[in-house]
Amino acid sequence: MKSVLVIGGGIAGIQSSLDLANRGYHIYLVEREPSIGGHMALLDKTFPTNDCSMCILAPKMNECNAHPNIDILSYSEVMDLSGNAGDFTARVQRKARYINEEKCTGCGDCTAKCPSKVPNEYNGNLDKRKSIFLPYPQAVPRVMTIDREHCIYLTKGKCGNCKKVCNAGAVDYEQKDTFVDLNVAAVIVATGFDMFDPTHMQEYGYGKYANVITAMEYERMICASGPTGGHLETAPDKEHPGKIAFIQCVGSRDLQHNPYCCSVCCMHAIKESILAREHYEDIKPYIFYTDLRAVGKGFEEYAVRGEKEYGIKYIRGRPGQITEDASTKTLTVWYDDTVNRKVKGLEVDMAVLCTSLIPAKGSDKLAAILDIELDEYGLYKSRDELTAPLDTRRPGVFIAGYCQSPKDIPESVAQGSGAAARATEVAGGAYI
Amino acid sequence: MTEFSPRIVAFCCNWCSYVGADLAGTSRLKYPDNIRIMRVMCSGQVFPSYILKALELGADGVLVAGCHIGDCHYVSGNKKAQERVETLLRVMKTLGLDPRRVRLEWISASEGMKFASTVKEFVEEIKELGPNLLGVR
Amino acid sequence: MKQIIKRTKAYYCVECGKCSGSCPVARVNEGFSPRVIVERALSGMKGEIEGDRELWTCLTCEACTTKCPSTVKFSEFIRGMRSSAFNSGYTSRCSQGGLLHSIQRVQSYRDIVQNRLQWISDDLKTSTEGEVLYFTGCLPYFENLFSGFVNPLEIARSTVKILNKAGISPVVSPNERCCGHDLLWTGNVETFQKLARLNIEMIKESGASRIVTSCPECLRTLKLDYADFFEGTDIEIVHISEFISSLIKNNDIKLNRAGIMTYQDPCRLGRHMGIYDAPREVIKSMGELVEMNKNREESSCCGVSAWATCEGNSKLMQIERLIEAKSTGADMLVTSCPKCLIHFRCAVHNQIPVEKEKVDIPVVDLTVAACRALAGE
Amino acid sequence: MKDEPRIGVFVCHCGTNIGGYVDVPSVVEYARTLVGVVHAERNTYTCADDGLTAIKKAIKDHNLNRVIVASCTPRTHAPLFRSAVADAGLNPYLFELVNIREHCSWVHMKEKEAATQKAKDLIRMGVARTALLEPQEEIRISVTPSALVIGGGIAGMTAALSIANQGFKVDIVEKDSEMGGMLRYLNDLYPGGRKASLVMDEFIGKVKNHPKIEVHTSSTIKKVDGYIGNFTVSVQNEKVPLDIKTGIIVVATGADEFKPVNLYGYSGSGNVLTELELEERLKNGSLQKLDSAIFIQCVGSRGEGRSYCSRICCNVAIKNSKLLKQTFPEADINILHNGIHAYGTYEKMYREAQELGVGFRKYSKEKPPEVTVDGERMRVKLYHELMGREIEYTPDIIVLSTPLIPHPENGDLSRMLKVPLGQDGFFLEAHVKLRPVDFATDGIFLCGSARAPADIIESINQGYSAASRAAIPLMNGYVQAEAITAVVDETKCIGCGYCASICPYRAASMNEKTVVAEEVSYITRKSYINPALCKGCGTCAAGCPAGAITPNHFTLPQIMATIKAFQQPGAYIYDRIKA
Repeated sequence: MKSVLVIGGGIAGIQSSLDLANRGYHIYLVEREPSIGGHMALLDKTFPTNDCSMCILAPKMNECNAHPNIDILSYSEVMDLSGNAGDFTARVQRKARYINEEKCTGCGDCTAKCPSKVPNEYNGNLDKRKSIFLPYPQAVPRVMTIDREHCIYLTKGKCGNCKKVCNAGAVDYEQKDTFVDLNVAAVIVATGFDMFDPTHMQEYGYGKYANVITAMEYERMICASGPTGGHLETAPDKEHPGKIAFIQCVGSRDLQHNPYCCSVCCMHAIKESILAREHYEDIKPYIFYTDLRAVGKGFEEYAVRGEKEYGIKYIRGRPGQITEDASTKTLTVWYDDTVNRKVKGLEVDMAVLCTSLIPAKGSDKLAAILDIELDEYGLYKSRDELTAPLDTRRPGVFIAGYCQSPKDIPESVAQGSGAAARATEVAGGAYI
Repeated sequence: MTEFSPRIVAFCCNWCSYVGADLAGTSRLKYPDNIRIMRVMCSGQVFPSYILKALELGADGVLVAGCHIGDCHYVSGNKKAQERVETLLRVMKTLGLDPRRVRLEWISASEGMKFASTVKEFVEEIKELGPNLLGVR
Repeated sequence: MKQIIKRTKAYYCVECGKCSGSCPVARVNEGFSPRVIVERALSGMKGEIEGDRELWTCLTCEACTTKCPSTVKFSEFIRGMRSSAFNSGYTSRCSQGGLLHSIQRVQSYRDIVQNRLQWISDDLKTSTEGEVLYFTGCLPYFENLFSGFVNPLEIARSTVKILNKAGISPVVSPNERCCGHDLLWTGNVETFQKLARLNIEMIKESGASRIVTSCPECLRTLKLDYADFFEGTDIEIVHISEFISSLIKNNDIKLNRAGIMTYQDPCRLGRHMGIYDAPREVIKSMGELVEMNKNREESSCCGVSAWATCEGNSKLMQIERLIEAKSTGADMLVTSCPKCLIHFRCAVHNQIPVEKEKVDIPVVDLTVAACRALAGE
Repeated sequence: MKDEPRIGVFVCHCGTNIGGYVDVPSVVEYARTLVGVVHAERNTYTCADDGLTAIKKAIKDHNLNRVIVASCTPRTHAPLFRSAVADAGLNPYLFELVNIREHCSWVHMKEKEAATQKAKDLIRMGVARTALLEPQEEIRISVTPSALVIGGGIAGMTAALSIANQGFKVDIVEKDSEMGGMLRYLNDLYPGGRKASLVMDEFIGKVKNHPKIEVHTSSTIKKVDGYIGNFTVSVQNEKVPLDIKTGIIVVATGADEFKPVNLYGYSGSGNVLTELELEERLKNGSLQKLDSAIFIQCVGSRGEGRSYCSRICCNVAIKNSKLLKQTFPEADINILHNGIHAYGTYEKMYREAQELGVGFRKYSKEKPPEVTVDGERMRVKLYHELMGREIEYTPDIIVLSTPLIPHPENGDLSRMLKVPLGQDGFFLEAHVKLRPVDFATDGIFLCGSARAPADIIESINQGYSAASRAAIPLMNGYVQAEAITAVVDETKCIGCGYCASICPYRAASMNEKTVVAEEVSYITRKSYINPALCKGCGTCAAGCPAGAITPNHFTLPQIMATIKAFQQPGAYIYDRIKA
């Protein structure tokens, strides 16, 4: 059986893996994080149908897990790639998670007894998780990971609670990073994106004002399984906001930061506004946009519905500054309504920064390892951006999803499939 | 006399509501123990007769739970479920059965909380309605 | 106009409106919008821009420029458009009935003999030639005009005192002219160039290799604009706040505690020149610094620039800023620009539109404060 | 019942996750009392190796023919237990997982008694159901190892090449006399500005020279029969009709440019052009001189009647405006728009146009630009919202950016393929998020502008994507149909057609059958559910007025028995009656 290495377990990588596994290829799905699922696992709903993201993603994650042709190597990273198309050797570092994956049943007894609480990055740090943890209930594989930075035993040699309570005997503090060499015919890179940190864009006060949050944090907050159980909470009294401002293009379409358009944020904000209204009828959502780029199938209609049925107020203008009333924590968004030519301050209870989606951290390192090129934005460069978008300069190494160029979920899925087709062509020897 | 403890059957679709119930479990959300969940592939698979049969046999309440409209794993099964339950409710009224004993809810895979609160509310409501007089208890 | 558009990359404008949304003036003046001015230029409406009074309203404070997603150099664009308007016969409105601009223009005559050194008292050591030159700027004239509510020359005295403390006897030249900042920013490029030439000559004659100034506008103008207009000009100039902070760092001077202070970033020093930390270090060494909500890049403006934009809205902006300063609980509002000082003091000099308690906070120049806090004085 | 049930029940402690809140030993004791249960035991972790071994051993030792594991959610662990059961020689569908963790111990953590009772109830219900479980066969349908691609544009050619490169024969059916689709009419392509003809020739060359691809030009589809793996497509060309047998079908029929007759002075001739007409002039070099040009965006889209954004037109206009500006640097070129949708990295192209001096002026939807054509003289009036006044242009050409619109033939094709069209008239995929190039009907795929307006890169991406999806059944040589499907009892079927009308997968269809009664024979309609297409949702069954449809593995008796078991505490006697 021929093997293919898929790097990145987000929706694009999952799609590549399933497409290839379902036609009889063996897949090594390497994921840096403890669970596959990528950013889609963090979303509440998806536009323009408001499908529940986890509901449609989890079956695919489980399918990967249960598939006899797929080996998920989570918490692992690719360190080297030698050889040529059809016969590569990839060296993968399996980071010590201090858990025997074979033995762990994911029961959670250990988590319950772990005394070390740390900010939960999967919930936008809005709540706490333990040092031995499952990122979220639907995580795949369903095995625990010990966070070596924070584990009391690993850092101070004390505690050991998890080991004591684990009836399966899965906790192994002595575990070391290991390396495995994989022989593969082709490689698909689908490492997705990271979120831009708006802290240093002082004008919006992120990190300074309690009620300025990012869209990803909002997404976790509005999600029923998120840290607030789906409640939108504002400082100081955890009331739900009356008015929310969504601010587009924070760090994107910005020659000082990311010049490109992220392609998804306009729709994302519309969706989040609609969700706000579905949760609380009295919320007034405002979307501050530069151009409302509803360019996908059914998107323009979604945008129109957002306005007509959900009362979204679209304001064409990129705000210049947010100020806060220190006592009430309400915010004033200062903006120029570029249609009416009015510079105004809008008082809101919450401001959501739709931050730029930037190349995944470590993309440059991985590009060097794989000997593929980056483009001017730090995304992976296609061999021919017009006619060979999925190919890289290295034959047999393909790219799919956001890491190739900004795109939404269906486009990522399409490319995930497409890269699988290219990998099959190569593995079958038809590479031209 | 012991307090009335309703017996409730739930039909949960495999893709959303069953997972929502799982999530309630994984999140350790406490809810009343009166409910017994039966897994079906789709809420559209629930014959109206299942519901009536359960009542007939003495169930105090029946919960049918599926994916939100638009989210159905099978495109539109839940819409059919909705039509059918509505029809059944009309029948129940005519039969003199309290339609409040049957509840149709959309519970997604991420709504563990909603699952728990739905059960809680439903049990409370059924407690107010009292035991179902059909069937042998 | 096409050249200005090209030079300032105004063609990149996507009308996102972030400039106007950032603009402190647009918030109080409905008629003003940086974006509209750019859009007019891009739509080819040269005449409409030149004839628009709002062209002169811009403070060129760069609140917009620093964050423009399209990197349009708006302040430069405005400067260019003003110069074009000036050449077409339009002029700015000027505070004090044009008096200040007039004073500046007069200084551009080579043959005038100024009497600008009277403030140098016996306790201050200055030289006529030397390595370090203190560029005093318009402080003597400001003293003449505004002594009713502020003593700008105290800044000059404090500066020299501190320089002396560091063992420097600076050159202070009677032939110094206005740096030309205000004229440059109101479109009068020709006179600016005259002033600049005279100053460059003066500096050369003095033999100084380093210049200290207590005025952020002089700093910007000498460092950036002289170099822009006169190829090969590279003047080494530091702002007094940088100078003091380096003295503190090297333990050359020590400052006594002088209370809780909040700090106003002057637009020229902060956004134009990127100097945010030096003045803060000076403050921290003589007291506690409490920041206003809007600080550093987000700092509000003192409301007037180039003596061209004083109007009702300026006062509004000044009062708001003073309220903000007062609400920090600081004992004083420190600034490091003579003009900020003048404008804030002016704002509360006569009638105040709010209760006095709200804005009742002393406004002090950084150099003056530091000089007062000098240990052993 | 074919065989008396011999059920084994394995109750899992899951460490303390179940054992800590449910009295597992008493549950096991109780399970032993249930009729049909011949073995019950408990395990610390049934999912661990020793647990799985215990199941296999018990199947042998006790001759079990059905297995219940009472532990966690079937969603994660059912496959594991199923394969253990299969290892021991049982049909994997004779296994049931009873969820006493997520649905019981974890939600009743402080009520051990109630939780224990609930666990018993759930196991009793499970036993009732399991007793009636039947083996299911996972049927395989053989697949003809070839593909048929409808449409020879860039998307179709990409799909065909990739499928052929993956080793399968491909037939391309193209209605025009030559391939290339929209590429034939384009001048330069974005991004990069390569000549469309170069790209087209490269692709056509590859297609024509590929030994596994056969091209049928001037050919149209007349009829489609069959289902995944086994389609027969009737193709009509000038010469002879042809029946092509194929395993899968790819729809890549593209789209048309909207001709804005009577809008903005467009008449089809003169100097008011569509983007394609401009491309034509640029291509044949007939545009010799230009002082001024105006582009107007969103002509015929994003409004009443045609509500969608056509996605590509802003980028097309930007590309062409750049080209005009490069050719005629002194020309005054303005794009009048209602939002510039240069999404993704096309933003760069937008910036480049700005650098070249192309003007971008926004118009409002309420007051769109006005065009007057007076012989050679044209005037465009733009109401500039911001300035609150009109700007007038006197361009040499006016270019109208009109949307791509669905082919008029889409309707016929959708009926023949039994795949749906969306409201906008484009083909509708199975799921907008996760199945962008699949149809709900298995074996038929979609790519390019037939789905929604797409540019060259997107069409190529989708072409590969469709090729990948299509190659799965082709490479396997079979499709594994859902084991859990619905079956029709023809004797009960009254031929009403309800099932066929609601089946989202078009698995149910009505066949004509001749029924021979005693005296007469007559023709009636009977439902047939194609196991290759059925996904097992059971929606048809629950609505069948005659009760003629049984959803396997969730049959009426199985569910009724479960309901009954719930209401009959104690040792429930399983239901022996089949419906």
